[in-house]
Amino acid sequence: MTDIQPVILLSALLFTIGVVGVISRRNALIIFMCVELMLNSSNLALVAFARQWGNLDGQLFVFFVMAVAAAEVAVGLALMVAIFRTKHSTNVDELSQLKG
Amino acid sequence: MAIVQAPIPIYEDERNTVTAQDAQLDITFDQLKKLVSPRALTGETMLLNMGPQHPSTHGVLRLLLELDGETVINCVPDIGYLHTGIEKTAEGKPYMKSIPLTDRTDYLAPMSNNLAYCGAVEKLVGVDVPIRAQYLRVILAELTRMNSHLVWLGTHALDIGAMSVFLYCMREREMILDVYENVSGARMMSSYFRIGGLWRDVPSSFEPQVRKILEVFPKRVLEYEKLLKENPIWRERTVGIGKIDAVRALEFGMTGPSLRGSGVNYDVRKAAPYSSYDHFNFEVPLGTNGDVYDRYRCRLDEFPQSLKIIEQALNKLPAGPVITDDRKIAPPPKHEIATSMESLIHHFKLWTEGFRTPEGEVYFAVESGKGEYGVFLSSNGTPTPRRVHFRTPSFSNLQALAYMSKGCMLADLVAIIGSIDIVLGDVDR
Amino acid sequence: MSAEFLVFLVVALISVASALGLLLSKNAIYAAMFLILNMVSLAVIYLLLNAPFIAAVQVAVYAGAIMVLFVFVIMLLGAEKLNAPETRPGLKWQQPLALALGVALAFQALYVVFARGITAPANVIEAGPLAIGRLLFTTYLFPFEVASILLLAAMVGAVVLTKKDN
Amino acid sequence: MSLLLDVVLKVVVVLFAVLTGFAYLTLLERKFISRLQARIGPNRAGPAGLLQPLAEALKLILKESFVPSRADKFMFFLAPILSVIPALMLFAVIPFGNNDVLQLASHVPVGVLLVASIIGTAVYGIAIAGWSSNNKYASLGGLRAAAQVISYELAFGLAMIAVVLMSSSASLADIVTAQFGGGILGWFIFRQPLAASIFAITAMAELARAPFDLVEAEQELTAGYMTEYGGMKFALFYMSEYIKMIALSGLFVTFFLGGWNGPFAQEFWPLSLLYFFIKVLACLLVMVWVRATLPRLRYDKLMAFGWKGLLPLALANVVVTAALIVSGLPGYK
Amino acid sequence: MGLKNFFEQASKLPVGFATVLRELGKKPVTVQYPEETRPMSARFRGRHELKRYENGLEKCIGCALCAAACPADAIYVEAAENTNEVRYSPGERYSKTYEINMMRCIFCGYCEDACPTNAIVLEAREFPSGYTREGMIYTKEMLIESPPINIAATPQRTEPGAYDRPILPFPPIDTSK
Amino acid sequence: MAILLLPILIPLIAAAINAVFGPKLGERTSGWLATLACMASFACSVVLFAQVAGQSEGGMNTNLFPWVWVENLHVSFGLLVDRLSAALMLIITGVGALIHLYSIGYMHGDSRFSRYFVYLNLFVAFMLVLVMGNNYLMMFVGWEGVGLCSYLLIGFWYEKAKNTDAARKAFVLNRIGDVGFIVGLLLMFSVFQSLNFSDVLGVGETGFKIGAAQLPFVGLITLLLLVGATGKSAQIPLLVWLPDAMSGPTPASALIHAATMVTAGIYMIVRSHVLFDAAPSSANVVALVGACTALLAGSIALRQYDIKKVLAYSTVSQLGFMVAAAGLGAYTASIFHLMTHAFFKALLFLAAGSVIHGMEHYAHNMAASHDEKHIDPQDMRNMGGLARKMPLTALTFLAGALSLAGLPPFSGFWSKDEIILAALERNPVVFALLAVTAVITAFYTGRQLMLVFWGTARTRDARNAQESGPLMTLPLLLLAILALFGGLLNFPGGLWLEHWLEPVLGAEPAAGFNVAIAILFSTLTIVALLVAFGLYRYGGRETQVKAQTGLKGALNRGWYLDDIYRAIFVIPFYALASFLARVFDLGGIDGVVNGIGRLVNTVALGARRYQSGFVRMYGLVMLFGVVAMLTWFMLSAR
Repeated sequence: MTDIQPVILLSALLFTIGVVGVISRRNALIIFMCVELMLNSSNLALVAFARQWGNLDGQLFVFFVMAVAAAEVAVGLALMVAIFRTKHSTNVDELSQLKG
Repeated sequence: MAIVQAPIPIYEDERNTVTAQDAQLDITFDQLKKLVSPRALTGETMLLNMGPQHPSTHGVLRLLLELDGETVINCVPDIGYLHTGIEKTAEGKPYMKSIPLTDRTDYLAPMSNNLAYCGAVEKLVGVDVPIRAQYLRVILAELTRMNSHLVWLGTHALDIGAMSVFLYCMREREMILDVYENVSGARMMSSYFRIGGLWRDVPSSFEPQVRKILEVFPKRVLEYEKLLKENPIWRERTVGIGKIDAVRALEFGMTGPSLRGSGVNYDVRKAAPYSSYDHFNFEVPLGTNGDVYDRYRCRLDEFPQSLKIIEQALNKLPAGPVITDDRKIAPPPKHEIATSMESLIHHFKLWTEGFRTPEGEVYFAVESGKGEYGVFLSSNGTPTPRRVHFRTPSFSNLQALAYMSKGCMLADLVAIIGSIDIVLGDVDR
Repeated sequence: MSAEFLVFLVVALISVASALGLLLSKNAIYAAMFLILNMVSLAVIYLLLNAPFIAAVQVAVYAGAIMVLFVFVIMLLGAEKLNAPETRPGLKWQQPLALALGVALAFQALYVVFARGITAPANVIEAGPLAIGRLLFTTYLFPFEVASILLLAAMVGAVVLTKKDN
Repeated sequence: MSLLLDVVLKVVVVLFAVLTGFAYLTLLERKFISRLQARIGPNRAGPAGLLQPLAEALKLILKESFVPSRADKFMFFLAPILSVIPALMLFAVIPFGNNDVLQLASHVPVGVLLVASIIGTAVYGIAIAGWSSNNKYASLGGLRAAAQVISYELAFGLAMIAVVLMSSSASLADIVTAQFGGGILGWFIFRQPLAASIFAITAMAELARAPFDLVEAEQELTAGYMTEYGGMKFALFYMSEYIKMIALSGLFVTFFLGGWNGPFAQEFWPLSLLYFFIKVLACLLVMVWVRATLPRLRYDKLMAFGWKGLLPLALANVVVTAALIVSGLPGYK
Repeated sequence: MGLKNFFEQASKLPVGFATVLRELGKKPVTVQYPEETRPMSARFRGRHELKRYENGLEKCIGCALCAAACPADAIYVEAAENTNEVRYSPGERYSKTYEINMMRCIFCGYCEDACPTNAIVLEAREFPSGYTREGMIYTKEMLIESPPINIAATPQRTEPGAYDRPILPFPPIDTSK
Repeated sequence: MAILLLPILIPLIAAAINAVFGPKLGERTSGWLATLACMASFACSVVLFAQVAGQSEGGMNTNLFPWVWVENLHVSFGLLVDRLSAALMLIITGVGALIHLYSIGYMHGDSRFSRYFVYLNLFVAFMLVLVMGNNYLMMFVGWEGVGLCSYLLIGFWYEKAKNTDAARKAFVLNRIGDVGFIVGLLLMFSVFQSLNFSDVLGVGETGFKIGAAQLPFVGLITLLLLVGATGKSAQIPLLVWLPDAMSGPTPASALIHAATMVTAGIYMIVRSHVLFDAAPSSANVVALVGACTALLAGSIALRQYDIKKVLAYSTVSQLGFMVAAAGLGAYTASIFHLMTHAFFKALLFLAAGSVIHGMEHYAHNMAASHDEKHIDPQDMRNMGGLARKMPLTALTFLAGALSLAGLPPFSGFWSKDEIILAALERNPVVFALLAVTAVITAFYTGRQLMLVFWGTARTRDARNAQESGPLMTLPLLLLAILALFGGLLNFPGGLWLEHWLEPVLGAEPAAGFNVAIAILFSTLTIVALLVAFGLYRYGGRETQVKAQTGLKGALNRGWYLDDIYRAIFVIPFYALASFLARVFDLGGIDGVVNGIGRLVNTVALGARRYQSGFVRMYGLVMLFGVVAMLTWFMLSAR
């Protein structure tokens, strides 16, 4: 692969799908997965740009994104479990106690 | 009852019993509420049916488990899947015809059961058993104890995942079954004991066969010890698991090694010696902590003691008859039938009607491999008993399971079931 | 059309399809499976982009750890099918609007990608574990350490959150 | 195209070899464990039971395919496949011998990482199987599997890291070459005994084999995640377990037992293949031996052992190894 | 888990491994059943067999004591009168019907003990099996042993008065078995 | 240069050990651990002293590590051991060790035994930081540290409200002084751009250079420093805390509130003598403050009945002597008096502690019936004739008292004599004040001696008093010897101390020895003592507790200083505070805050309709924003 344009395109598409997922789904777990998808798509872009400019910094960035994603998933899923214990649901619409 | 799918809707209307499509449920919802914690009804904890067809319930025991993760919150044993009606059947039979039935209660220790039943009837009618028969009964009862313990050890170890021990135990058990076959003609359902003595005298090959066992067994027991006693995994799985203290164990009516594991020195052989057990020198191993490991130790330490008793009995074995010569109790030798009309009459009378007993009630207990095996007989003077009851060790010991397993892990439950050594035939009768 | 591009095309189609599957699946387990597929396909693209290390880490971390956690939690909660019907009638227009905005975003992205020409890429450089590691422990040492602290904090947080108070 | 042909040919040959190996491994295990338990083992099908695997395969194939009524059908079918594929993929990076034909992808620079990622994905099959069966025993087994595999992956990876440090390469082919010097003492099992034992233990845990077979502990969970499986789908699970056994034995040999190397192996490649085969066989027999001896761990103890025992030990080992390498101790440079 | 404790525990493991490995050197105890059989005790309680005298007459006299003794009520005996023309057994009566329900039988040997003529013996080395319930009811034809060689099967025609009273000696009792 | 840290570290570590494991160690271990730590510290000090002695000047100055390093404020964690600090270190650790030893006996049976030693060790460490720091910030750390320890020890028996009140009083008054000190330091930094002794004072390097522009500031700085010193050293106007501080354990009073901490102010002035030299008017203020304090406190001591209060006021008075000496430029005399005072006042306090201990003996051990009223064991009116009961204590107390009174062979005489001589030479007003004070000192000393030890026992407790154990008397004896011969340090013949301090303080005009003055003051002292002896031979008329009126009452109440402060500061402060709380806080601040809150509330009530609580709604709005922004970018990039 020498031309990264299609890769960026793919990345953008995946990102869009992730965004739509995040705002249209109600199952918190799936929303979470869509966030992961968005992170992945940005990773893809980073790797592509790293390839473009011929240095490794982009790949390193992906590495850190992964670390952050791992931390986020750990805490997020723990939250999910805690919420599920009290509400027996992962529907984000039901998590509206903070509404005005 | 089928698996209760959680969360269970809590019915608030008149439908208090769960029926309709839950036709498989045979207890009411209210009854279920009393058995498990409220958390199970909201689906927070999981209800799990372990058994009646489950590899580690040692038969057809069913346990209704309430699990929080893998932690057992409640354990409700459900028995009766192997109910054979032996007690009731025995009420309709002359006394001697119930002996084969007793084989089938604790089917892993037939000789002990025979001994208890015969002893009870002998006590009821007041017949003396020849000393040779008593000694042979002791030898066979101790072999039976080892037989029972071997099956227990094998299955218990298999429950905890030690696979080879099971096969080694079964190998050793063969030697004892060979003795059974040699003396009685059957490997499991021996029915060898008769009221007033034994069916026949043991064959001449009996003694060398038992001597061989005496020689081989200590080594084999050592082998199990090498595999288990110091094994860290084994210790981790057993030490401190399923603890029950002495008082609580007594309250549950536990007996046998399961009770002695908690440190209570109660052994029918010592407490109320029968069948000339007081002629022999032996010790009763005791545990201290009342956990799975101590029960395991108690049983394993009983092997050498049993061997010791057998050796003493074999060395002191007197000559003489093996069954009482009271023709009213025991049928005469067959060759007498041809020559003696009296014998013929006794023979026919015993095999058709049986014998009459004095009115009254007796209780006679022996120490079987699993604990106190007691027989209660109530007689109204007819040839059939009015009431027969077997006080079986497995039943009493099983009662403690719910207590011991509270708060343990699922895997511990399996170990605890193994450690109390139940046989469902013994539980359900 | 080179063989590599062919491979890319196939994999990209798979990844878009799996992302759509994630978006549309009713069942959380299926969603997770689609996401795993998506991640594995991205790993293949990373390979095409001369990033074998990242590809391997992608599979190991995302597919091997993060998604296992997801699947584990879904199974633990039994939350895979808890997709209640739309209970908020006032939000009926929300999903179409989200889709519309998403399409708009996608078009904007397309525009940006194609409006600006991207210059020919530089030479391929070695992206093995050695090179990455060297960079990680020199230039990026501080972020690396911070990441480790972040993970530690996340770990503690997860433990605290899921601990049952007795 | 010749490249493609080459690849396809290799894959087919390896696949064939692995499948045969799996089949006979089941027989080997049963025979060996029987002997350890004073039994004989299967000996009816064919001479000395040699056709037993065939007979069993036939039986399993001919069995009725059965899906529980409330199971998730698609996942129920997918699960066995998901568990077999990673097992097979592992063979890509293992160098079987001193010949280009025998080294598929063992030169890739991220070989060790590849192993880690493949092992990491192997859990899905089991977890999905447990979930899709809609059976409480199965789901307990699936959950146990997921937790167990994740937990032991860390120590597993760290054990591999120690090897990577020793050979300063993550390519499996290089790891084999790094063990050339010093005869048998050059093997990493002698230079990295701790890493070797941790690898062995965690490998058994990853395989969910005794004494770590809680995932399918029949005494507790009847058959764990495969409670509802039968016939060919069950066979696939069975297959994946045994193929993974072979694969992880191969990895152990590669990492710690000098790989395919042995006397004259570098000059005459068939010898190298033979050595590799013998070493793998030895590892497999040890695994069977362990299964015959040890009781099963309890679930929470297993977790504690993994997290509090093996993981710190593996970490310490990595640190010590790094220190030794930096200090330039003979045998560590 | 202390490190010392860890190694101490680990050091306990090899004993078990050695114990298991030692079995490799021993002979397996498995008996290859159909090809080889283990020796059975002389007292082995096998399938019932109805015995005959050496002259071919049946030992069973139809007294039904076995049925009375049976704890499982598995035996059904129906007796009939012998005549000199149709004689099955010495003496007055013989068993016209003799059936054992093998599904009920518990092989306790009480019938054998009760039999005054040693007619029923549990010694056949074969094991009842069948596909139908009816097939598990063994009739007299299935149970009775075949007559000695060159001796006619029952019923026999006998000299009148030869068997009005049992003239054969009472069968010897085999207590050694 | 780690050895420099050792004397500080050892007691610190011991304190840490005692703090963590103290209650488990038991009294014996815990006490001896602390004592040995202090002794080890003393040993280190001796070694350092020897090293310093080997050097002609400068001492050992190290910066261990950068500490405050902001912009051009560069302060290191630095230690300086020169001749001045080495001498003080010896005093601190030496006297400290003896007091530690004494405390083992004194605190026996206390429920917070180990904690006491934690504080004591901590104090020693901080005191060493104070004298060893090579910059003002380090000094300030020690300054605050010892203040903390003092607070903790005054309130050691915090069950009694009186003690905590005293502790709080000490703390607050010290803070007032500290404010002065801090402001002085800030000013110092702005003038000199440094806080290091070497830069500010130019010690040992370039000499002291101050430009003319800086001179007024120097005056201000020195005055501010004086404020700090008045706090710590209990000078006018901040002197009232020290007498109250006597409610702490007696050994702690001996160490902190007599021998060491209260002299920190003097140390500070002496250390900064260069500045004071450059600001003569400030120096005069210092001298006057000191002299006035000396007289004021001395006069108050005349009519005190509490055995410790007398000593406390005498301490204030003696501190006044030292401050006055420092103000007069007689730094050596000041330090000399500091040292001798440390010996004899510590001795006096410890002996007084021993007396109290003896007095409590009856109440603790022999109280036959509990209905007997407990009497105050510290009130001198309840004592009398104790010399016979506790001869060793009496003898050592006598040594200390005579030293305090300034009787010729005793150490106090020599140091006081030097100060008075210096005053005579330099400032007649100060001289007059000090001279009167000296006579008063002798008088109240004599009064105390008679009331406590002479005559017959006036109470049951006094009759049953018992000599304290060797753990307590041994330090007494050692200190008595020091009190006796401490004068040799700067004996007019040798002037050893003066030569010793010369590299630090510079060459002073040699303090001569005026025989006439010496004889005059010896005589005055003897006369005053004899008068006191005569007046109080049989306990005097003051043995009955009765209302004090007139001058006597004024003296007894410490010139009503506390009451004056209460009237001037405390009551108006309370009034202001309550005014602010009622009017300003509620009306002004709360009104503004509540108003803002109400405003936000109103706005939020309107805005809450858009807070649906649906996360996906929020997400949608965010996405809308993103799309809009991107659109704008695209359009504007065109």
